[in-house]
Amino acid sequence: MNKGLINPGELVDISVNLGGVKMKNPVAVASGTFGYGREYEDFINLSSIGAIIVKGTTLEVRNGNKPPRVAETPAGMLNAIGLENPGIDKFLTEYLPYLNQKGATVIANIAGNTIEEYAAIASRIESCQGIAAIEMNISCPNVKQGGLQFGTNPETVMRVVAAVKSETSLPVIPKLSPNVTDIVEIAKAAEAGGADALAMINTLLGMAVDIKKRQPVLGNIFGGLSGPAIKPVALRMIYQVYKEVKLPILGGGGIMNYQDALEFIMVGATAVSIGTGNFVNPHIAGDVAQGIQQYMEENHIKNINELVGIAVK
Amino acid sequence: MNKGLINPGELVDISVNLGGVKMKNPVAVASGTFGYGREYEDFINLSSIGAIIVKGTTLEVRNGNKPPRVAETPAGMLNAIGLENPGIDKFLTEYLPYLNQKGATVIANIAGNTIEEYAAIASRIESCQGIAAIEMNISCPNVKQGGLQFGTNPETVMRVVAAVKSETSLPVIPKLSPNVTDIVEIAKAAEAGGADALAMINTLLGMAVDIKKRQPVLGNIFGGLSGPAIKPVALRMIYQVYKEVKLPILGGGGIMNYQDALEFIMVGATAVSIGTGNFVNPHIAGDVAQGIQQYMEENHIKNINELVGIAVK
Amino acid sequence: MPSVGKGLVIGHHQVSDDMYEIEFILPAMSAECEPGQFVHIMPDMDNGPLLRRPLSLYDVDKKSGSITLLYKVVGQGTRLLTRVRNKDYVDVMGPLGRGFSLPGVAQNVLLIGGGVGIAPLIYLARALKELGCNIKVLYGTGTRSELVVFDKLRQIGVEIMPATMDGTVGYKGLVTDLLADKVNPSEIDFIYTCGPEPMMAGVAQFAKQNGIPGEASLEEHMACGVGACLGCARKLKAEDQHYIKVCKDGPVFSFAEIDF
Amino acid sequence: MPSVGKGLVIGHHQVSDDMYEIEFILPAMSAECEPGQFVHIMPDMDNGPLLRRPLSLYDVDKKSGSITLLYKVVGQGTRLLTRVRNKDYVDVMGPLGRGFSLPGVAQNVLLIGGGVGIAPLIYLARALKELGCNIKVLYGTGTRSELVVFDKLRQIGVEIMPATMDGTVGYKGLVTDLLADKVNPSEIDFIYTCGPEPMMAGVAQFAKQNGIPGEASLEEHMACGVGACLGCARKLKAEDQHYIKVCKDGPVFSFAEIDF
Ligand SMILES: Cc1cc2nc3c(=O)[nH]c(=O)nc-3n(C[C@H](O)[C@H](O)[C@H](O)COP(=O)(O)OP(=O)(O)OC[C@H]3O[C@@H](n4cnc5c(N)ncnc54)[C@H](O)[C@@H]3O)c2cc1C
Ligand SMILES: Cc1cc2nc3c(=O)[nH]c(=O)nc-3n(C[C@H](O)[C@H](O)[C@H](O)COP(=O)(O)OP(=O)(O)OC[C@H]3O[C@@H](n4cnc5c(N)ncnc54)[C@H](O)[C@@H]3O)c2cc1C
Ligand SMILES: Cc1cc2nc3c(=O)[nH]c(=O)nc-3n(C[C@H](O)[C@H](O)[C@H](O)COP(=O)(O)O)c2cc1C
Ligand SMILES: Cc1cc2nc3c(=O)[nH]c(=O)nc-3n(C[C@H](O)[C@H](O)[C@H](O)COP(=O)(O)O)c2cc1C
Ligand code: FES
Ligand code: FES
Repeated sequence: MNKGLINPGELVDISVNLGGVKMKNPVAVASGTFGYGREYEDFINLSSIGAIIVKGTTLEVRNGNKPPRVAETPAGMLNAIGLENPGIDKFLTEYLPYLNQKGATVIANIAGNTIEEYAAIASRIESCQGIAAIEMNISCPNVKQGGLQFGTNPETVMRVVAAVKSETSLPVIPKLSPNVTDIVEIAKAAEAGGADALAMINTLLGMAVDIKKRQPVLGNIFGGLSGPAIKPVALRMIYQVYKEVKLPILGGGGIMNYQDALEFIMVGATAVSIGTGNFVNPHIAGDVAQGIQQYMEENHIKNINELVGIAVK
Repeated sequence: MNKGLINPGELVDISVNLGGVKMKNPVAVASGTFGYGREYEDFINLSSIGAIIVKGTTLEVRNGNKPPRVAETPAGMLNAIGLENPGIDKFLTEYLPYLNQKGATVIANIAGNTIEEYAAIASRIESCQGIAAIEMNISCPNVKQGGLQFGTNPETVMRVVAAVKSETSLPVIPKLSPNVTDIVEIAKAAEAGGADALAMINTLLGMAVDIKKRQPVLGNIFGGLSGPAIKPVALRMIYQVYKEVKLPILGGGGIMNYQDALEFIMVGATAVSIGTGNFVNPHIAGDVAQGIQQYMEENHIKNINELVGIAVK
Repeated sequence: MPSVGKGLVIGHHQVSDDMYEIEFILPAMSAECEPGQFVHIMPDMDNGPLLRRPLSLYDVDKKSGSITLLYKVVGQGTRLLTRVRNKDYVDVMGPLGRGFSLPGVAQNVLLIGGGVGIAPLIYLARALKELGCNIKVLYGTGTRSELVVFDKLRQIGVEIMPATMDGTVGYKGLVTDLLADKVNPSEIDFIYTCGPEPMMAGVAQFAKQNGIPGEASLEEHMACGVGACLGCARKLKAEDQHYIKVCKDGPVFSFAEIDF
Repeated sequence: MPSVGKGLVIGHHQVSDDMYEIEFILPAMSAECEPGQFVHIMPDMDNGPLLRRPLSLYDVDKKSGSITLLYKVVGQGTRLLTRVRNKDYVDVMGPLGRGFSLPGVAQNVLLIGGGVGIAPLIYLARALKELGCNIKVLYGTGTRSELVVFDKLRQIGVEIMPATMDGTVGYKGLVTDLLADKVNPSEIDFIYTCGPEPMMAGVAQFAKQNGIPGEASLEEHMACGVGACLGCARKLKAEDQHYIKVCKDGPVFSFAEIDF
């Protein structure tokens, strides 16, 4: 970097608008990796984070999958938490107020078994204050479609997004599953359903084997692969979608430092999300935001939007 | 491991039959990572390898993609070689005889732009001696289908496999692309087309960004992700296919040691292939075969087939 | 309050075939440490495995601001940790979790450790000693050379009863057999245990049968270590609906809470 | 014949801000080494990056069976390599590639190195000296402290003309300017060069203009290092259809083959 040219007085703007969500910086923490915020309060100032996307929340309480639920893999990890959560009502009454009081920018993450469930959760959220947007996890098995994920069928994606949109005035951000043949088709379906932004990517479906026990490591057999291992796939999908779809993108998958975040921004992400990285460095969100700001100062980039998609040909 | 129980005199059988291909041990080297064998002759005895799957070969000579063609990623690498190869005729007359003379078990790997090209290559091979099987790389863009990969459409998969089968008496092993929503559907299509075995997985489509240059690292923008990073995805797909499809599986993706190979065997692979691992350890194929043999001796497993699919529930 | 920081390594040495002791300086963290809590450590800041590794507080010196860990080399992370040298920095998060409960008044306590499970019982013993407790430690390993903490225990001043599987020192056999054979339940007010699950199960059974309260320290694979990922889930009793999180709700639980 | 093996490190030290010299013993490999070839090295056998790193033969002592490399720390792999200690083993594959061609009779040769590109020219100088050549070395770096190979060059007994960008020693400016300013083309039979591409381009241009034959050592990102992966492809001339492989067809190419 151009150390010689640093001008610390120079003002750079790292705030972004992600489809209606005003973020003070482009770095969010990803759903399921930051609990409900409180778990990390001793390590990072919650109000300084671009957005806190809370743990995936369903209509009713869920107990989650049987352990083991996590396993390490080369440059990655598998998780099969199984959406353990207290249910939307308890989230709104017991967890949200704390985050609001701390001044955090909160994005809810919702999941359901049916389109009706998604809509029902959205309408409960609509009746509350203090949530900046709804992220829709559409990588859950769709009961009505025989367990195939919502996120893998364009028609279903469009319908579930539209159903949520009709229940809320908040920005709606479907989170795309990477386990598909054609991510652009899915992104277009989400756009057609009325999405305000896209979050990508969720985890790749994977597994690990315990060769001593001669059985899968995870209690659930399969789990979601996250961490640096999946970064190349995430970047590719965001690149593809950025070229074809106009919606702003919340990009993530394996971000461990500000350089990784810049890769995502350069292929078209307006903001980034950090998941597994929180487990390694509990104040990573702040470090990455600061790194981006410093990079911009050193490279005389006044507005972060100048960088968004700059590597896309 | 049960060191106390080792009985070095005990005979274990690690030879396998992969859909008609007799392999002296279950460890093959993967296409595109071992050249035409000669490149590694100083490092490993070519006749000791379970099977050498040679570089992907097309009807005509191809010059390949513009550099940079390779990039390292966390626990993985991206390649965009672009199927550089001398064409099927030159392979058969100039490269194959050397491998035969060395006593290697050779599997050809073929690729084409159209179904007719695949069939034409298969028929050229049919007229030659010294090839044990044909592996079909169906992850190439299908010109007739507007560039979508052959391997992502079940109908096309069935037809291209059937076309090759009709031109050859050799075992035919389609190599499945992991960049699909439903790998089982593709595997079943390959089975319907008459495949004798399945090879899985090929690389995941990915990319990397050079943040200094603010452009993609690879000359081709996208490349194939290989190495340990993709192992969890490979294991999961093989597990899924093993449960639903009867064909023997040649499994690979990130194998770096015999423990990794055992994971693949336990989720249903009859044999394994090593790609990127050759670059790290040029005699890895021998090391892995030996490690499997020792594991079997120590665990009193007489026939490797006892382990195939043992972790599948 | 837990924190994350870089500890300056001031001592690191092998104490048995596969066990090491590492001591580092982190005054702010050290000041917060309670017996039974753990730290989440990065074996290598630049390379190596992705996730942190949970290791119990083995000894803490709040005066010098140091924390000592005792670890067994079992895989990639602990193997990498052995490479850390004096004057290097290790990246540590902690203290985390809910530790052992300490008695309000001096009691007769029994500490039962198996293998590297002895680690958290050392710092615990130090704390109990300060409270004036009368401490007996049963410590089981495979063989004499694995009994690594004698010096610490002697220095703290506790009664030690070793058990080795091969009888090279102390009782020959399982530490749970030693417990059944040699301990008079009526002399014990509270039991603390850490070690392999079958051992802790045996200890808990003994405690329940004799109406002695006590606590055990559990292990589960972890990602975050702070209750955020819900990865280290476990049912304490078979009939439970709810999964507790070992990192946040534990790692220490009372015998009454757990069915092994 | 190339091989793969573990070399016992007998020397490893920092020679400038960001450059290190590492020497290891591998007699069988050492015996095969020709100037201009390279080895493919694993910075860390257990961890660290996936792929090997190509490094030129900097010096080779066939009598003691040692190989020495000179490397600059640029990224994860070279950073990890710095941690290797004396008596450790490094995992090395080599010698690989096509090296410099050596003259049949003693000649007046000019060696031009820039930065860490000086590395392969040292072992080359040693070989040329044995052939009785008259050797002049132009060596350009940013500043005095980066001129790290003087001792080796003096020991071999060659004429050295340094150039530094800041003029702290020798010619002030680019080594290509030094070449144009101070070298009489008619006194040179052959030129060897290694360094940044713009520098080598300048050297090749000078050579062609003056009808002097010569060779340059190229770099390209590599996976296998042996011609198997087709990763290190490069067109030598813009109009070429075919891509050469730097690892197998090179890394050394004649000026006649390359258009920079
Ligand atoms: C609260 C707690 C306290 C602990 N205290 C100690 C201690 O003081 N001394 C000590 O030697 N060990 C202790 N352990 C176990 C220690 O965490 C593991 O031995 C260590 O994580 C193994 O890492 P590895 O990379 O060497 O092994 P690998 O097997 O390569 O690790 C692979 C993955 O599995 C996890 N893992 C493997 N074994 C365990 C285990 N037993 N418990 C939890 N996670 C595991 C690792 O953290 C890693 O994520 C403790 C575990 C817990 C949960
Ligand atoms: C034939 C040949 C000889 C070389 N000889 C020397 C030498 O004697 N001394 C020396 O200091 N350097 C030499 N280099 C360059 C050296 O290989 C790179 O500096 C080194 O690979 C960087 O690795 P890294 O992990 O530190 O950097 P990173 O940037 O983290 O490496 C990332 C990836 O890019 C590759 N890479 C990065 N830079 C280069 C480069 N310039 N050339 C090839 N691959 C690169 C790495 O191998 C790795 O795969 C040589 C390169 C080649 C091709
Ligand atoms: C332990 C864990 C739990 C997760 N839970 C959720 C969830 O509840 N809802 C969701 O949409 N994504 C969930 N994710 C996915 C992450 O939000 C993120 O998309 C993914 O991990 C990729 O980013 P990363 O590589 O930075 O972790 C979870 C990931 C992890 C590791
Ligand atoms: C440099 C390189 C070139 C490859 N070329 C081919 C090819 O020509 N045909 C093919 O079917 N697969 C090709 N592959 C894919 C490998 O055969 C293998 O399926 C993949 O790399 C996953 O295995 P690995 O993780 O062990 O490398 C190539 C892989 C690499 C790394
Ligand atoms: S390790 Fe994340 S909740 Fe316990
Ligand atoms: S690095 Fe593989 S061909 Fe050159």
